[in-house]
Amino acid sequence: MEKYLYIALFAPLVSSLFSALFTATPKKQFVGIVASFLIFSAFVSSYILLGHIMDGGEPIHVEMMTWMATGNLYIPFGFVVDQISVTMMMVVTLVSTIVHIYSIGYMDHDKGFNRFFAWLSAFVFSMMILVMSDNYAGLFIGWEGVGLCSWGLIGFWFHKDIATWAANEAFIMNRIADLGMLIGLFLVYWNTGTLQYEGAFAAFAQLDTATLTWIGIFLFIGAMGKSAQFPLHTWLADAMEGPTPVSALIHAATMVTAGVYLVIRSNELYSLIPHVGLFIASLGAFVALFAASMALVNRDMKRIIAYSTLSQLGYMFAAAGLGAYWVALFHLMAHAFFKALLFLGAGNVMHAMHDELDPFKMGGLKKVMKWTWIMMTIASLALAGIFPFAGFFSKDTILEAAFAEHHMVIYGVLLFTAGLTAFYSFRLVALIFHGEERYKIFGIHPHEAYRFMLIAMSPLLILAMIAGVFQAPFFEMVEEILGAAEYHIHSHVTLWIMLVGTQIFVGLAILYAYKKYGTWSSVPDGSSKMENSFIYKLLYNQYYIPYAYEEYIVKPYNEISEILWTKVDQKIVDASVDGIAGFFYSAGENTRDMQSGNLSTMLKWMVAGIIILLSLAVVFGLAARYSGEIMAILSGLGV
Amino acid sequence: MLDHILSILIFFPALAGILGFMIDKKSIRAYGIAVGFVEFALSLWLWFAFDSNVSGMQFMENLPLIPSFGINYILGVDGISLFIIILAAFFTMIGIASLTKTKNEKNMIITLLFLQMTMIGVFSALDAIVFYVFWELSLVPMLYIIGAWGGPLRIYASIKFFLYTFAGSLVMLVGMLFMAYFFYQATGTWSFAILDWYRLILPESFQLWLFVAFFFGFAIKVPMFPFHTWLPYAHGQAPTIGSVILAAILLKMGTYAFIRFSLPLFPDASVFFMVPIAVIAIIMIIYTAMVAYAQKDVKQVVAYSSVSHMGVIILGTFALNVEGISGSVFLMIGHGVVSGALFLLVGVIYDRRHTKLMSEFGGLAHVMPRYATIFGIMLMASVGMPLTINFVGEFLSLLGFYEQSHILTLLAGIAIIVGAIYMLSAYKKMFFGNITKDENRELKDVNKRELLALIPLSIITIWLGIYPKPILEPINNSVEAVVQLMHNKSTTVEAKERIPNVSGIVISKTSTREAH
Amino acid sequence: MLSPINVSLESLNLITLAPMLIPVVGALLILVIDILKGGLDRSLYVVLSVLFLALDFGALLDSAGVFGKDGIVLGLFDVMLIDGIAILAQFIIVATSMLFIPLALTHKRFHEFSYPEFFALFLFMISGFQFMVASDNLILIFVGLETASLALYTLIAMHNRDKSFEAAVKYFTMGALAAGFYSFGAMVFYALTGSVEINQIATVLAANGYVDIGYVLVGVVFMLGSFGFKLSVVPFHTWTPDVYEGSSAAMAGYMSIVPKIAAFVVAMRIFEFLVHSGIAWLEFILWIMVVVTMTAANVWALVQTDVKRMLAYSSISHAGFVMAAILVGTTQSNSALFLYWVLFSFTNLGSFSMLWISRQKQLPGYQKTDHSFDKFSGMIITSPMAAIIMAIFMLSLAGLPPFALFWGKVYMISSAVTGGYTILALIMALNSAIAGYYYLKLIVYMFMKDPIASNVDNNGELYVANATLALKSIIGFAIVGTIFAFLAINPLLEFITTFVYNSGY
Amino acid sequence: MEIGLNHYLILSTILFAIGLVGVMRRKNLLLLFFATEILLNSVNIAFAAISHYYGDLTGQMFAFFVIAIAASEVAVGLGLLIVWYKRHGTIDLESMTSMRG
Amino acid sequence: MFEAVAFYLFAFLTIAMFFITVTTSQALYALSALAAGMIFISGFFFILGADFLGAVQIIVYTGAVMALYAFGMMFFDTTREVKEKKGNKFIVVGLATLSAVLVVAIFAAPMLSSNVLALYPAIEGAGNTQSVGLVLFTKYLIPFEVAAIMLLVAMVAGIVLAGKKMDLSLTLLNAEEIEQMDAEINKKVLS
Repeated sequence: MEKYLYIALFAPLVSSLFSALFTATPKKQFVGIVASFLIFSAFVSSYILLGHIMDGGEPIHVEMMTWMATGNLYIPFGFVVDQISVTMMMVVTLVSTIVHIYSIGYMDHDKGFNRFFAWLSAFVFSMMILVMSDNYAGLFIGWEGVGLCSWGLIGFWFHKDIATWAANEAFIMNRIADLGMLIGLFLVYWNTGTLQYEGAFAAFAQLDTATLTWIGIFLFIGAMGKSAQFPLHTWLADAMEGPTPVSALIHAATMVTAGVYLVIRSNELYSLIPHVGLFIASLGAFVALFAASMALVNRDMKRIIAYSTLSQLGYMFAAAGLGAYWVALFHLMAHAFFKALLFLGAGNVMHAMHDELDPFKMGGLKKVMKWTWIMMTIASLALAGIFPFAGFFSKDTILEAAFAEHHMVIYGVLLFTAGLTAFYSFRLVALIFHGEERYKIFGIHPHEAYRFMLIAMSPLLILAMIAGVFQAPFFEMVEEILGAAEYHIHSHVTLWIMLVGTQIFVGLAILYAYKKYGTWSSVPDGSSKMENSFIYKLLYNQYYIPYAYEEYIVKPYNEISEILWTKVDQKIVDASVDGIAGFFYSAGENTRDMQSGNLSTMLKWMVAGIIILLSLAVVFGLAARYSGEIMAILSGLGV
Repeated sequence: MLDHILSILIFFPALAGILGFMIDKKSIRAYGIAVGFVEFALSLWLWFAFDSNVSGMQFMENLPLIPSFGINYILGVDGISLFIIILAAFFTMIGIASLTKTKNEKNMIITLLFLQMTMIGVFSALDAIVFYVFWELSLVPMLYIIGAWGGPLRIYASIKFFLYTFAGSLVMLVGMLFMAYFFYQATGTWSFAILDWYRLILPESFQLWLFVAFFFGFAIKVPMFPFHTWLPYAHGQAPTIGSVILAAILLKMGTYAFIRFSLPLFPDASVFFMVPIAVIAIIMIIYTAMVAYAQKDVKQVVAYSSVSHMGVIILGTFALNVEGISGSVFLMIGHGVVSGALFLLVGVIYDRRHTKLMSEFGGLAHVMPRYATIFGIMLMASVGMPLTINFVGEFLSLLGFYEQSHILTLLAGIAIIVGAIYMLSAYKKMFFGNITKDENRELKDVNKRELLALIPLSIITIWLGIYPKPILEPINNSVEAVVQLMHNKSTTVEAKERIPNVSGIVISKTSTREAH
Repeated sequence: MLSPINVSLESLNLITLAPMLIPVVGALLILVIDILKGGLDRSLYVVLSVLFLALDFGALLDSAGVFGKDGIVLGLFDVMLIDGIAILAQFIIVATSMLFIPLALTHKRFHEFSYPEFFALFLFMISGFQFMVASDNLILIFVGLETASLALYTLIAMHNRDKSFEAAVKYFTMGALAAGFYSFGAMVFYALTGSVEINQIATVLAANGYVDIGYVLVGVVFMLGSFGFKLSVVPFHTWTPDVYEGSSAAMAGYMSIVPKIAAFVVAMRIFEFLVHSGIAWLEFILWIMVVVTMTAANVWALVQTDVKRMLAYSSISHAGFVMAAILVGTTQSNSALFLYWVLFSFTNLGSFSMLWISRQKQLPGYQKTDHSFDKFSGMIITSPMAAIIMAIFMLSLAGLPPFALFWGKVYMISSAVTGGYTILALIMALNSAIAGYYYLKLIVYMFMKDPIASNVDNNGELYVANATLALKSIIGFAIVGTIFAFLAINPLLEFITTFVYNSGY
Repeated sequence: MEIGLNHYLILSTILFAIGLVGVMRRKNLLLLFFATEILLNSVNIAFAAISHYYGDLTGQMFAFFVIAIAASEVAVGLGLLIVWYKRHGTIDLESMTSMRG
Repeated sequence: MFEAVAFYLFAFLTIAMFFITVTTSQALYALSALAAGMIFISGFFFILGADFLGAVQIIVYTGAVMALYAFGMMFFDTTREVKEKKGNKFIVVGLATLSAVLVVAIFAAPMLSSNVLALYPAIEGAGNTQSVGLVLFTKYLIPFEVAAIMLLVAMVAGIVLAGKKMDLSLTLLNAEEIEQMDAEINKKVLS
């Protein structure tokens, strides 16, 4: 089985290196094919491993080689395939295989075709390390690795200033969180003496709550960055500047869920500190609502989906925070499928619309893009949690979990958010695919995507529809390691009321969206009443948070840097050094006239020297002679 | 020959330099590369022959120089110095190999060979005065390199570099003389042998003063805030090769000296000054990173980034535990490789455009993809991406210091944020966007000669990031000995607590008997 | 009535006179040769001088042997005092003179070396210095000092141009004033103790327990004034830069070494016991003088535009540095003084010789003085060897290891450290950094500036305008000594320490 | 009224001071040399007096040598002045300021 | 009493003479006053019983040195009035007065160690000159000989400096001029 582990892990690396060989050469179709094939082989390996685990096989644990070893610190390159990681592996390899194949078509006309695959495969490799590592340090490698690849892919079209800016923003913001994570690692190491999950988890039980709380907080800070939780969320929306397959893979299905993965992976830690868990859950619920609210009014197709992702991440955290780790993981998986599908569909639309992103400028596309329309609609249904699609099983379980844990506020928020989710999802679908063909104003001739792209997307479509089926086997599989009970509402009646009520609520939201936007006919120009309302502006401007960051963090940082350089470094630190040197030099310049060249002056100096010495001698001689008296006088004075 | 391999390593380049005067100007380059290669091969042989399991000094040589004053020519290497020596040999080799056409090429190459002598001398000297000799002597070739081949402010920069470091090291010299005097008082004989000094346990008050004296010498060399201002000038004005060697090797002298002198000689003082120095280190990290961000000149960015990284090294050193010190030693290697490579990269573009202002570039990734790639790799190494060489060192340094102070480590950890900020923004300014200047449209990508230097560096960067063990293990062994020595020598309660007792290490391995 | 005095010849120890008499004989011989046949070439006199100096050196070796065996030798009614420091100082004086005198064999002809009187006066001067150091009788010291000084004034003036006369007159006049100070100081000591012999003075003062501290201080002040002049201690230093500038470079180099070591030895004899007697005032004053001299001279050197004048200030600074030895007053510090001065003699004479071989007679337009910094621009291009040698001398003067003066500096600072003068040690060390600037300035000109066009054309001939084999050999000797000094430090140090220690210092 | 050693010493000091005034004041080198003679002579008085009061001849010896030295100085000093005068027609020390700084 | 009168008389005279020497603007006055002062000083020597010294003072100083100065004055034509710059008189007088006051202040206190053992006492019954001779040619033989050398040096120096050798400066001549000069000398020698 280890063989499959290595294939799963290193096939993406090989793919990446292979593609990287051709980065400097013009587009080669086979690069994409080879890369996709290699990723697919990783998927197959993962599938075999999944089978192994599902069959109740022992988790596979290998230690490849030593990485760092000094003092008491010992960090190997160790990998583990257990229930959690194999789930993640499946998600990652599946979605990435699809995205790879999809990208062959999507990036068809791009100069950086080969480079794209190098980055994309590298990302898969990093993600595999992240999920497969058996220790926190290895996780951190993957953690940073995905950050790097995300940077490379967001800024893939590096000629676009906004894209590279977004890439840097994403990287830096993640780094802030990474610091928290790093501190978390240090805490783990110095308190448990190891960074291996096994050893650390075993040692957690002996630690006092305060320490554990700190560890939990810092690790979660790491998770917040990667999963774009408030207040580190702004990068995710900006990251949509990258190519759409990237958004699908990284910013929907895999990387952003790494934070959730971390929390799930550290479930033994968070189980010990439920108060931190509650905080996580609350934050998750808040973000779910917060992101959904921004998605309501946004006019950028990809951003809407990005906010939706953010919102769903909030759901996951809410679940994980409440101790429903398996639910979180399941939602993670299901979400990966339908959200990737949604993004890829959006990619098709973008392709068709020549990179136009404003859904108000589209409309009526279902005629030319039938398959895409179907896919996106189903994905949206899944997202909205309509029975029997994937979202229903995963998201509703979260609601149940919140309800069962008696956190009614969280439950209420999540429920309300579910309605919002449905609304904005179908607002998007309605605006894009229904109504008048507004794109004609702009002279665009949309066309359906390549067939093979659609075929590549089909597995996702199927999974988005049927993922709910896996809920039971999945629970069975992860139960052992995540040890959580199924969340059953005690009364069946209550359960049914909840389920049906939710469905109706969501359904109404969908209908409202269709009603409002299904027949939209004009491109808003900012003059309507709604667009001028305070709420709209607040939401449209993302609560002014990016603006605040720009004004109160970025700009001051620039200014302080400038001041530190020009004022402090040059005018104070350096100037004082030069000042010392200058002091000596100017002392020389000012006193060199002492050497006037006039003999008379020179003689006077000699005599003056003698006089000075004599005066000192007299003072000293008198002091010596009358030292007794002087002492007496001084003591008389009370000195 | 192995008995004298260190002497050979030191004086072979010097001899070659002297003989180099006889070589015709046109052929000097080949000569330089050949000598550099032989020296590098010798240094590799040293590594090969080095016994990684021994924590003490190896290949010791001892010749009387001024025995009546206790000055002897004592050499030796341990895991801490070994790799810096190899790095020095390596960088001189590739430095000469990648040298662009300059005026007075012959003088440059001969100067580099002399510089190499002094660098290897510093890292293998085990007598304080011999150490000092090489330490000071290293200023001269560097002075010449900056002053003769540098930019418009080269003379100012070179003199500033020289005098600043010279002044600092003179204070250190006084400290050394005091140390020798204390040794004389304690034992009745003069000795400047470091291993002899290791045996001397000083009262804390003496330690504090001596620590401060040594600190001046080392801190200016490192350079630590607020003594760092010579560095931007030196780097900004120096020719590429000068910056490369300066960043890669010369700065390491200071941090190396902290580990070789300050820690084992003054363990109590090290503990006493740990927090203030950590604060300085943090200021270095954050402050210089911010200053780096404000730079217009890409070389200055790299220069200030050096200061910032040196802050992490200092922090690791003053973690006073095996993890931290090993990390800082490793980071010295890592930073040497990475910053050296970055300066080489800056040199590549400077050779083509004769400007280093970032505003002159933009969109270079279009015309110079290979260049952009290598720059990107080094950039990522510089910001401490895992699986690159710098991460190992940075991680261990911070990890080590975390044991001493949580909050300070948290502050120091900001390094990974601010580092990313200035590096990425510099990269963005240079490589991303569209080409705006016509001069940049026809730029040639890196050529073979440049790749000759850059490819090995990239390989090392990644190789040691993935598999640091071959280097980390010998470092670890020697560092454990140092930490144990510190623990044994420390007198105050706090120091005993702060400096871990490395169990299982037999201190006799580093016995000073080997020196005699 | 007077009774005849019987003096046995053995008790006179006439042999103690041998080293001083040899140069006197040589001088007289030169004068006689000149009278018998004038117009002979200078090479004859140079070689004769060297020969006599070699004889002198041989005699000194003999004295050293005697000292090694029997310790301090007194001679001729105890006026002559041949102790370790006298021998060491004479070694330095004679050896430096031997190095100096071949510098007369320049390519161009200069006035002073064209006449035999120069060499005669030179030898007289050496014997004057030798008498000065080999006695503790203030009278003989005074007479020896004046003999040497008067000869020296003339030697300076014999360079025969306006500046040299000016220099000689300034030196002379200030010297006369210093002679007044000296005699006044001696008078005070005589008044206090009834003796003019230093050891006697010390004995009497100690016996009295320094009750007349006020008088002692007056004497000390005037002695400080007089030796401050000789050693060019600030503020008695004002003659130094002018005199160095006015005299030929070779002479300036010589003056920076020989008269000073003679003065140092006498200063050591006079001040050592006073410092040891615990006169806090003297310690304080010496401390101030040392620090001020070192620092102020360095500061003035910073702003010079002429290399020779810069070196003049630098030698003031070096003298100040070495003065610290007298302040510290331990065996180590006194040994350090001699060690330093031996090493300094090589280096400084070498650097002045480098100026000397580049001395032109007509100055080109861009050059205001004989050795302005501009002259050395881009020397590394036009004559690399000379530039490197000059640079090494400069680095050695700056105290950069492993060149000669570094070892002197280390030992000197170490002696300050050992003697408990921590702040002083720091100031001494940091002064090297200030000094570094102006030494570097020359290096900057030589290595980093572009050469002047006319120098490129004639292939750097300018820098060896005056070179002959003799000069080159001397420089070669100096540079080898400067670079490989570290090999000689140990025997030198042992030798010096033994001699100093056995002399009771 | 007994004349003691102190009287002579004070006299000597006063004369020495006069000499110093001359040294500092005179711009004509010849007259300046006069002042240096005063310096030496003033010391000679003190030497003779001390010698007298101690009944010791050393002081007289010193004074004797001081006279010899003064005489030699005159010879050299005048020689220098003559050379200077031949070239410049003046022996004013203001004419000797070519070197400074 | 006689001693006291003589002391104060001579003291007054020497001070006055020397004061004139340093203050007068007439070089001739200065010279005369100096010579007179020198002679008065010899008076002290005689009072103090240093007959030999007194004689030497008159002969050497007044005879030789003053004669030299007189010749010098004639040569330099300094008979005209000498102008001294004013302005820094304050410094001059101030410094000198201060020094005098300081030393006087110290010397005004009685010499405590006047019970010093005379190392070279004047010999009972012998005249001053004899005693001096005895000390001079035993103890101070070497200084005496060195003084002889010194005088020789001074003589050589005087001749060199004041003689014709300094008239033409070889230092300032360039090589061709020197050759030409040498050739002329050789011609003279040959002819």
